[in-house]
Amino acid sequence: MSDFDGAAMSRFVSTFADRLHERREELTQLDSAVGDADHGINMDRGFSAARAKLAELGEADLGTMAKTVGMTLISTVGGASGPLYGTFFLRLSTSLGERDAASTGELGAALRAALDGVQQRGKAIADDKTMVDALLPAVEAFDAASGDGIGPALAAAAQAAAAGRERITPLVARKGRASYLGERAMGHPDPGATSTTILFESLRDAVAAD
Amino acid sequence: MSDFDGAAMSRFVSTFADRLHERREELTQLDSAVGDADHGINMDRGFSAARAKLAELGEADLGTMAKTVGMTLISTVGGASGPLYGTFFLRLSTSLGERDAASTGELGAALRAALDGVQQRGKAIADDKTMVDALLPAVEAFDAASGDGIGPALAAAAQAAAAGRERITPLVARKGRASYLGERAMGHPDPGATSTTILFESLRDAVAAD
Amino acid sequence: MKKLINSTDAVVDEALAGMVAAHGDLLRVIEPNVVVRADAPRQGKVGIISGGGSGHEPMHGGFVGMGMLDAACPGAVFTSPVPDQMLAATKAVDGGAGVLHIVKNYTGDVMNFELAAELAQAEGIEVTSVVIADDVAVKDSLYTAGRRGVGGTVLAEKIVGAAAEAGQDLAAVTALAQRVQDNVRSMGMALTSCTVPAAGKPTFELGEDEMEIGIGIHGEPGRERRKLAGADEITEALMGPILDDGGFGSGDDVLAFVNGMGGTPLIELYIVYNKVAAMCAERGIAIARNLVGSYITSLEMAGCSITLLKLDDEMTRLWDAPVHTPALRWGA
Amino acid sequence: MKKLINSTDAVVDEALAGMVAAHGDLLRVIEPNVVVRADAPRQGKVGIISGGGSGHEPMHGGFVGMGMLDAACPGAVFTSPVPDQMLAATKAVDGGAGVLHIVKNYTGDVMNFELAAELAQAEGIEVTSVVIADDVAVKDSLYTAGRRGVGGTVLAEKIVGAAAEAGQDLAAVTALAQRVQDNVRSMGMALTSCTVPAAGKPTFELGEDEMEIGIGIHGEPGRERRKLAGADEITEALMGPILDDGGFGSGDDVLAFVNGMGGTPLIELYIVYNKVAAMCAERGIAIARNLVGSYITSLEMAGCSITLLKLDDEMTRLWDAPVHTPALRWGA
Ligand SMILES: Nc1ncnc2c1ncn2[C@@H]1O[C@H](COP(=O)(O)OP(=O)(O)O)[C@@H](O)[C@H]1O
Ligand SMILES: Nc1ncnc2c1ncn2[C@@H]1O[C@H](COP(=O)(O)OP(=O)(O)O)[C@@H](O)[C@H]1O
Ligand SMILES: [Mg+2]
Ligand SMILES: [Mg+2]
Ligand SMILES: [Mg+2]
Ligand SMILES: [Mg+2]
Repeated sequence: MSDFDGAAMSRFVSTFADRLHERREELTQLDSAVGDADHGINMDRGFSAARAKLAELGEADLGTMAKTVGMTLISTVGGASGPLYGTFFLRLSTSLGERDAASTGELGAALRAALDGVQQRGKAIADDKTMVDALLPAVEAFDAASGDGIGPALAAAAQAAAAGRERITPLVARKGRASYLGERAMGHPDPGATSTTILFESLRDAVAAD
Repeated sequence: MSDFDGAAMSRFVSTFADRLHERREELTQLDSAVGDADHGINMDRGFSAARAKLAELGEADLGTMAKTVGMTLISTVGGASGPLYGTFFLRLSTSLGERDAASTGELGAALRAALDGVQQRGKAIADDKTMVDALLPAVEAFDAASGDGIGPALAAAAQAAAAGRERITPLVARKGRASYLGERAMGHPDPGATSTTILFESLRDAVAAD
Repeated sequence: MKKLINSTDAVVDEALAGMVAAHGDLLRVIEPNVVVRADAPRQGKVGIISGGGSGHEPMHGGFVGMGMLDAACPGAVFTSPVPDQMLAATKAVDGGAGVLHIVKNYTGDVMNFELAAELAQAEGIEVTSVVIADDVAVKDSLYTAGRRGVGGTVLAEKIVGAAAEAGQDLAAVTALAQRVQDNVRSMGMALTSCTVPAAGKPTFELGEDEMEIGIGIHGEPGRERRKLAGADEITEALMGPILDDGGFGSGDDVLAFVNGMGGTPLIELYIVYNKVAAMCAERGIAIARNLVGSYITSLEMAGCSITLLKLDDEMTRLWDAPVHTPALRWGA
Repeated sequence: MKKLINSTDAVVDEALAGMVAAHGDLLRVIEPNVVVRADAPRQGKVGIISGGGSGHEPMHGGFVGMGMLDAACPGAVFTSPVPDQMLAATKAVDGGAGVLHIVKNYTGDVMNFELAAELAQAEGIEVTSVVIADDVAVKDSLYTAGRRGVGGTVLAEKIVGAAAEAGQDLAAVTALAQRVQDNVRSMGMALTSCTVPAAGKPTFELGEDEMEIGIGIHGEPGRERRKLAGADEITEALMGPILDDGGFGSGDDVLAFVNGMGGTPLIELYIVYNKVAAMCAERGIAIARNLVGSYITSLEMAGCSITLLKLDDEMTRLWDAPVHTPALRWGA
C-alpha cells in the first residue's frame, strides 16, 4: 500500500460525498431529533460542491486539493458544520502543503492539525457530544496504529470514530443545538459525530481501494 | 285542545331552545359541509338568550312575547339566521298583537306573515335551497289542515317542513353560503331548512304537550 | 384543536381586550363590542365603519385609526355582527357628515348592516352603504347570493378612509368606495382548513396532496378540490380568473395584494408575489403599488388570496396618504 | 408537506426575488444572496448588518431599510449563511464608519460571522460584533453553546438601526446593541412543528393534546413537552422565567413583544398579549411600548414567543424614531 496521494484524496472526497448523499435523510433525521433537521442537507450540499470543485481543479498538490475542499465547504455549507468541516480541510491543507503524497506519519500529523483546528474553531472538548467525540479518538487511534501502515491506521481510526459516536450517545450535549435540549438529548446519536464517522470510513475505504 | 296561548309560546321557545342545544353539533356539522360551521352555534346562542329573556319578561301578551324573542335573536345571533329568525318572530308579533291567545286561524295568519317577512328580508324563493324551502310548505300545510284544529295543523306543518328539507337536499343552492359551492352543495341538507324543521317540530310538540 | 385561547367563548372578547391593551392610543372598545377610533367622533368628517365575523384579523379592528376606519364591528367568529353593533358604531363615529358602511357581501352581513342602517336613519343619521363583492371564484349573478367580499375590502377601507380623512363628503366617499369595488377582483385558495373554535374541529378535511381552489374567508370549502400544485401553478390558477374577469391588460396600473390566510408564513407569500409580478410584467400591467402579508385571514388556515385593483390617480394618491392603524401604518 | 413553493431548492431564491419585486424602492439583492438597502453605502454612517438562516421571515430581510438594517444575509432554510455573504454585505454597506454585525447566538451563526469579520478586517473595514442571546429557555452557561438569540434580535435591530441612522459612531452603536442584549429576555413555545422544505416532513411530532415549551426558532424541540394548556397558562409559563431571569419589576418601563411563530393568527397573539399586559400590570411593570405580530418566525410553526426589553430613555426614543422597511414602518 502506497502513501496517501492525490488520487486517494479524490477518492476520499468522492466516496464521502456519495455516502453523504445516500445517507442524507438519515443524518437529517438525527438532526431532527436534537437540532434543526438540516445536517444531511448541509453536508450533501457542501460535499457535492466540493467534489465538483476538485474535478474542475484537475491535477494539484495535496494542500491545494484540501484547500479547495475547505474553501468550498465554507462558502456553501453554512451552519455549524460549514466552518467546522471547512476548517478541518483547511488545516489538512496547511499541514500537507505542496506535497503530492503524504506518508502515514504525515497524514497523521495533518489529521492532528485538523482536529486542533476544529477544536479551536468550535471550542468543543471531549464529552461535549459533538463531532469532536468521533474525531478525537479517530486521530488518536490513527497515531497509535500508524506503525502498522496507513491501511491499518485508517481502519483503526474509523473504528474509533464509530466507537466514539456510540459512546457519547447516552450523554447530555454541551455544545451545538442539542445542548438546548438538556436531558432530552440523552440517547440520541449526535449528527456531526455520525458524519465524522462516515468521513473516516470513507477515508479508510478510499485508501483501501487503491 | 285549546288555542295557542302564552304558555304554549313559552313551551315552544323553550322546547326549540332545548333541541337546538342538543342538536348544536349536528347543525354545525351540516354547516361545515356547505358553509362556515356556525349554524348550530348561532341558533343555540340566540335561542338560549331568547328563552332567558322570555323568563325575565314574565306574563305578557303573545305579541310582546314574540317581539322579545325576535329582538333578542336580532341582537345576539348575527349571521344570516339572526335577521331571518328575528324577522320571523317580529312578524309573528305584529300579527298576534295584544292577544293572550290565538285561534288556529290566527296562528296560521301569523305564520304566513312570518314567512312573508323572511322572504322579504332574505329575498329567497322556493328552490333556492334555504330555510324557506321548509318554512313555505309548512305554512301551506298548516293552512290546508287548519280546519282539523291546531294539533293536526301543526303536525301537518312539521311533516311538510321535514319533507321540504328532504326535497331540496339534492339541489344546487342559489342563496346563502352554500351557493358559493356550486354543484358541490348537491346532496348536502341545508342547515337552515333543518333548523326550521326543528322549529315546527318543537311548535307541534309544545302545543300537543298542553 | 390547537390554539392559543382560553375558552372558545372568550376568544373574541379577550382578543379585543388585548387589542385595546396594545393600541389604546389608537382605539377603544365600547359596548356592545365595537372598536372605535380613539378620537371619534370627528366633527365634520364622514365616518367610515365596517365589520364582519371575527377570525379575519387584522381585519377589521386592526384597520381602525387615522386615515382608515372610524369603527369596526367584530361579530362572533365567522358570524356577521348584530345590528346593535353597527348602530352603536354609527352613532359613535357620526360627526354630522354622515356615515358610510363598508359591507362585505355575505347574506348575514348585508342583512344585519341593512337593519342597522334603517335604525340609524330613523335616529337621523345619514347612512350610505357600499357592498364589496370581489371574489371571482363565485359567479356574479343577480339570482344568487352573488360574489363574496374578500381582499378588496382591505383596499377599499384604506382608500376610502384616506378620502374621508381628507374631508371628502358622504356622496364622494360613497362613490369612491363603489369605484374601488368596480375595479377590484380577488381569488383565494387553501392548503389546509381552519377550525372554528366553538366547532372544535376542522371545517373541512383535505388530504395531504389536496388543496381547495376558490375558497372564501370563512373556512367554507372552495369551488373545486385539486391535486396539490406548485406555487406558480397555484398563482396562475388564481390570476387567470382575476385577469379575465377584471379585464386587466396592457397599460393598466394596478395595486397587487398577496394575502396570507393566517397559517401561511411570509416567505411563501413572497414566492407567490414573485409569480404575480412576473405575470403582470408579461402582460404589460404595471404594479404601481403592492401589499404582501396576512391582512384578511381565515383563522389559522394555510393558503393565500390574490387581489388586483385597477388604480386611477386619485386612488393611488389616497393609497399613499398617511395611515396609522394597528395593522397598516405609513406616513405617520 | 403543504407549502406555497415551487421546489425545495428554489424557496430562498424565489422568495428573495419576490421581496425585490415588492420592495425595490427599499432594497436590492446582490450576489451571493445579500439583501442590501437601496441607498447603501451611506457615507459616514455605521453599517448595520445581520443574517441567519431563512425561514424566519420577515427577519432579517424584511428589516432592511431606512432606520434599521443596511443589509441582511439569508442562509439556506434554518442554516446560518456563509461568510462570503457577510463579507459581501459588509463591503456593500461600509460607508467608512465601520460595520456592526448583529449575530444571533447559534454556533453556526457565530462561527460564520467570525470568519467574515476576520476577512473584512483583513480588507481594512472596521467590524464589531454583538451576539444576541436572549432565550431564557436555555441555561446561561460558559460551558455550553449558551442561550439562543431570538425575539430580542428584532428589537436590537430596530433600536441600533435608529442610532446608526442618527449618526452614532461604531463604538456607540456597538455599546447600545450590547445594552439591548443585556436588558432583553425571551421565551417561546410551539403548538405544532414546522417542516423544513428540503427535509419534507415535520421536524418533530406532537400529539393533538401536547405542546413544546421552550422552543427556539429552528423547529428544534423545546426543553419540555407538556399537555396542551390555555393561553393564560401558556403565557404564565413563558413570562415566569422571563420576569425572573431579567429581574423585571415594579417601576420598570418595558417594551413587550408578542411574536407569532408563522402559523399562528393575530387573533391568538392578542389573547396572549392581553395576559402579558395583565401580568405586567400586577407587578407594577409599565409597558411603555409594544409589538404584536409575526416578526421572527419558524416557517409555518404554530406558537408564540414573548420578549420583554427593559427600556431606558434612549432606547425608547430610538424605538420611536422613523423606520421604513418592508416589515416595520412608522414615521415615514
Ligand atoms: N462547537 C462545536 N464544536 C464541534 N462540533 C460542533 C459544535 N457545534 C455543533 N457541532 C457539530 O455540528 C453538528 C450539527 O451540524 P449542522 O446541523 O450542519 O449545523 P447546525 O447546528 O448549524 O444546523 C452537531 O451534530 C455537532 O456534531
Ligand atoms: N337569503 C336567504 N334567505 C333565507 N334563508 C337563508 C338565506 N341565506 C341563508 N339562509 C339560511 O341560513 C342558513 C345559514 O345560517 P347561518 O349558518 O346561521 O348563517 P351564516 O350563513 O351567516 O353563517 C342557511 O342554511 C339557509 O337556510
Ligand atoms: Mg442542524
Ligand atoms: Mg353559517
Ligand atoms: Mg356565519
Ligand atoms: Mg442549521
